[in-house]
Amino acid sequence: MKAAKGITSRAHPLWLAYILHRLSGLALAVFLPLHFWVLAMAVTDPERLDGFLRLTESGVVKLAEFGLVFLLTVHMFGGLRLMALEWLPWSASQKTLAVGATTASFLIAVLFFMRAI
Amino acid sequence: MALDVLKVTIERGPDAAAAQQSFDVPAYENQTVLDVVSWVQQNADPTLSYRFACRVGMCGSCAMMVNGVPRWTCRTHISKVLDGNAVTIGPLRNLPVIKDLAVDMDPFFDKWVEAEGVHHGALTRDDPIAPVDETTVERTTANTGIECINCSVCYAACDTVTANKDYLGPAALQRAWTLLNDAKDEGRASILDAVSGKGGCHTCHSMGSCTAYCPNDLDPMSAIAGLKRETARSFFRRGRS
Amino acid sequence: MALTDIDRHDTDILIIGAGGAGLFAALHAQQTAPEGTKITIAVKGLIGKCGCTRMVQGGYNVALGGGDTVERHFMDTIQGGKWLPNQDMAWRLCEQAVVRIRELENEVGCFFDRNPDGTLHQKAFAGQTADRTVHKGDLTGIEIINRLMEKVLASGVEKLQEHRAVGLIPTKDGASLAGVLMIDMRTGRFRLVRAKTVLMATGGGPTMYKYHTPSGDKTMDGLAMALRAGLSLRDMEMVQFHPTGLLAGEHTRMTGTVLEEGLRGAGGQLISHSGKRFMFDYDGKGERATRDVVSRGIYAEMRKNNNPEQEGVFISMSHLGPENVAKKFKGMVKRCADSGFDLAGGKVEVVPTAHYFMGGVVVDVDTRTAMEGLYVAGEDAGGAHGSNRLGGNGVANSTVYGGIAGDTMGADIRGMTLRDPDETVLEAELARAIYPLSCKPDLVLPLRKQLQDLMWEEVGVMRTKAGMKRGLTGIAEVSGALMDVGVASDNLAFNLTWHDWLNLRSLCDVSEVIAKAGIARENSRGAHFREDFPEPGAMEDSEFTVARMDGGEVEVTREAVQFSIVWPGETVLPADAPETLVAAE
Amino acid sequence: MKELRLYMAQRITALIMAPFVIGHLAVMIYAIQGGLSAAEILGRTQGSVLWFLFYGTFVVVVSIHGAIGLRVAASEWAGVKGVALEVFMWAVGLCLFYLGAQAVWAVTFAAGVGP
Ligand SMILES: Cc1cc2nc3c(=O)[nH]c(=O)nc-3n(C[C@H](O)[C@H](O)[C@H](O)COP(=O)(O)OP(=O)(O)OC[C@H]3O[C@@H](n4cnc5c(N)ncnc54)[C@H](O)[C@@H]3O)c2cc1C
Ligand code: HEM
Ligand code: SF4
Ligand code: F3S
Ligand code: FES
Repeated sequence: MKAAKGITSRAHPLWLAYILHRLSGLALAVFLPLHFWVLAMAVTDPERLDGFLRLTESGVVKLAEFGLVFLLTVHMFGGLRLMALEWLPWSASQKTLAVGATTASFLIAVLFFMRAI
Repeated sequence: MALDVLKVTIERGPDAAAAQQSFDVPAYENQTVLDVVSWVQQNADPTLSYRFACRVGMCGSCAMMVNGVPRWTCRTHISKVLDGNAVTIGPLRNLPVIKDLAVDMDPFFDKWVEAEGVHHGALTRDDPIAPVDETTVERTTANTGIECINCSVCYAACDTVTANKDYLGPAALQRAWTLLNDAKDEGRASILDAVSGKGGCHTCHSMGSCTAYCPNDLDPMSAIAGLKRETARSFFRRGRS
Repeated sequence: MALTDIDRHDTDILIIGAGGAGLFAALHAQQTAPEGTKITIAVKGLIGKCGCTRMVQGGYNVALGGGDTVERHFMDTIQGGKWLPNQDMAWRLCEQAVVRIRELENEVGCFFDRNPDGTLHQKAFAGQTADRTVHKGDLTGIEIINRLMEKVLASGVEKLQEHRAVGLIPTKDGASLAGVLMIDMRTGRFRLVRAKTVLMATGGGPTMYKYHTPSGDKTMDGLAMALRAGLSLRDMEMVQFHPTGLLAGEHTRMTGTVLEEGLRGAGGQLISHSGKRFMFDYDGKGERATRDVVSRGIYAEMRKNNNPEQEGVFISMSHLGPENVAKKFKGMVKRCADSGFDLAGGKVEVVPTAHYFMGGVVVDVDTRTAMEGLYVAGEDAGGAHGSNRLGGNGVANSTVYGGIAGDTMGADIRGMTLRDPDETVLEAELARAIYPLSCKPDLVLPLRKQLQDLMWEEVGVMRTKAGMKRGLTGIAEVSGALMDVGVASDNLAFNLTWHDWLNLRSLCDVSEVIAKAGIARENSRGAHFREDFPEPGAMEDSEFTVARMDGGEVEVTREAVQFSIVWPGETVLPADAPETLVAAE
Repeated sequence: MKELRLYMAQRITALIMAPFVIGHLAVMIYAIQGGLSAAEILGRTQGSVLWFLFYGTFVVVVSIHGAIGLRVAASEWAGVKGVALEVFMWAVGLCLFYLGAQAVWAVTFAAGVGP
């Protein structure tokens, strides 16, 4: 039997937006140092960088890249949404905004993915 | 009602969230969650502890977790929450449990006071009552938060409260926002200070569970956003001067 | 459990109850008592979250000019109370309400609804001759108590929450109060709190009726304690019924809760089972007549009907336009919808419901009682309303006299010291409270129901001597049966069943007084209606009842009302004052 | 007041980053066509003060932003408190900045493959 204590009904748009924002932020924080490290190879070891960049051709890495861009856009739009919600005099349409932001970010990500292929 | 017996699971004890007990409760017409809990105490297990007072949604003392959702139990019809014929009832989240379904609400009220949720007036009983134009934006804004019954449902719904012991929580911050918009209140500086400190409005992540579950359809999330806006504004102003 | 198990605790000023009276007393005591005075609030529930002040809907009566005067408010109060009120108390109520409302707005921070020009909006309840009632929508009590609660919580008084007072403990000579015995409900332990002064503000609460409006924590504990302590109680037959309580069945706590007065004021119609609008059969004002009249009208209709499926009558609003109703009475419509009724478009079954208790402890205008160190204010105190309380005078009374009590205690305390309790009384009160723990456990609820049915039938909206006698016999039966019902003693922490038992004990004790006082009043005034004595009697010869416990027996005597300010038939208003300032609708 | 300053810092850095992220993404979408190579990247950025400033600012800002962000998450989800939390935030910030600075330096001014 489910414990009554844990909130089981978090599934409303704003909470989902929050969790998406946090997880994407955390993921970005993990990815960014990696990204920097790879780029820094440009000085130390251009061959390896090229080798790494070649990997992007493969599907798996492509998918990972897609994921990262998705994270970045999701996080960014989520963040902008938050700031709009907090700083712009508030309107009741924030939920639509939240959904809109996620959709927009998704579209951009898809656009990126399509063109990359 | 089509059902005649409800399967009611209740979390017991101060320490054992795991200690669940099930009861068969006869179903009646017009039964609220509070009625179900009362039936158990009055007929099946006289040791069951819970709290209520007004029984009509005015005092905010009867909130519990019902199937994982914080609710005012005296105004929640049982049919609204039944899962088949079953329901699980536990003590309100984010507050220390005294026993069974009764929680200690002191932290909630301590924070209310900490958020400067108290009138800072300059006038006295010897002054006439100040005229107030109810149509101003400030007054309309203040009025939107005024019917809070301090039931702590929002406080229980908020994950940030769970995660951060210092967080003042939605209701207390909403009260601060109401006062900030109240033309009669003279405590602007101390309110802004109180909500900018540890556990203040900036702790909130706008996850909106407070607004989603407030039984009175209040909107603490927007009130907190208002505080963020106001504190940001005064941040820039202070920076400039 | 023995005397040695009792925690002992000292304070300077003890306040029992945290409604309008208790909270105001705390604020005022802080303002007037000498520096360093320790103030403690002990309350059966949580501070600010129990009692009836929080449930006030309609509002707060206060004469604030615009033609209205304290004199007019006073005359309405006296006439509403059918010349039974203690006039000095009623006068002080009306006069101080003016100060208190400014205090509420300016110092406590309440916000009441405004007129377009920014001044306070005031309306008229039935029985008033001026637009006098200040309000915050239809949730006035929430605004008042929340603001008071904040002030009190921020002020640093000592809190004894979920502490139930069970006995007043006097000194050995019985002349003064030494302290109050309480149960710390959270742990089940006993605590004797000694104080130089004690305010009792437990708010009465006629919850011994099948249908009742007050908060669940109110069970006449205060009056039962006062009775045992030998204090005089006046007007104990005066139980106000609100005409429109929700009838939602036996198995919900919602039953009995109030559907607001404004519904009738706005044109709501009362319909009998046969579909007939009946109130005009009883009074020319129809549904807009005063509470007592409408309650009796409904009661009479209910009697005519013998369909057991349908006990009450119906209130119907739909002819005013469902959208309109839903907008104007948003809170009420939502509340009904939550329990499955459509107030805006359909009709809702209603029944008169016990609402307010006019009777109470005999006090002076400064809230002092006959016992040194004990003060009583709010619904626990008798006298200000006489036989009927005007809508809007209840919360005015509790806040005005709560404040006065705080001031008086703050001043009196200067000459007082802590007193030693009479340990034998203490022992007796302890024994009384733990009595059920030694009996065989059984259900308390059926007895409570039995008492409630009995009081509703025999000592309710309409009374006869024979009925009340039957009532007394029945009360004695319930009372006796209760002494055979035990409560398991293995876990006393937050043991609601033990408190149910104690609640019923208080209710039985006070029910007996109500019935006896009802028998003693052989006329019909205000809320008290005798079918065998329907006439009000001569106003000049008005008497009020006084009940006292004498050697274990409740004795009721009658005392003549002192017309200290105005005589029946006279008025304190100027000769050319109009009858009413309320525009006819 | 520290809470307010952290909050403002995070919002301001976020606002600064938004155009950078969009810009960066746009360049990437453009550049990725036909595949990426070290030479191609470097060809664009090597020796350019503009790109240095672009990515340099981004790194500073993201270090602040990320550090504050992880601070919140660490305190709320991992219960890190007090001095440990401050140490954690600074460590994250400095670490991000160090790695980022290295990368920016690498793609703009450091000696590497020629044009
Ligand atoms: C639904 C409703 C609507 C009303 N509307 C209006 C209105 O519109 N206008 C108006 O003027 N009046 C109204 N009244 C009446 C008004 O609420 C009361 O007259 C008034 O509030 C009483 O105040 P009080 O402080 O005496 O008691 P309360 O506010 O009832 O407080 C009593 C306190 O005593 C505590 N207590 C009880 N027993 C014990 C014990 N044994 N030990 C410790 N503490 C104890 C309770 O928990 C509570 O805190 C209404 C009443 C009800 C029920
Ligand atoms: C345009 C870009 C960005 C914008 C607009 C933005 C916006 C925001 C905002 C407003 C917050 C605060 C959330 C809150 O308080 O609830 C936040 C949190 C956070 N950001 Fe960003 N951000 C951006 C880029 C980044 C990047 C590149 C990283 C990677 C390091 C990052 C990591 C984080 C983290 C870890 C958090 C904490 C998450 C949380 O508190 O829930 N952000 N971001
Ligand atoms: S804001 Fe709503 S949920 Fe929160 S305490 Fe007030 S009434 Fe309850
Ligand atoms: S749920 Fe919590 S995080 Fe903020 S918006 Fe409400 S307080
Ligand atoms: S009992 Fe008062 S709100 Fe539920």
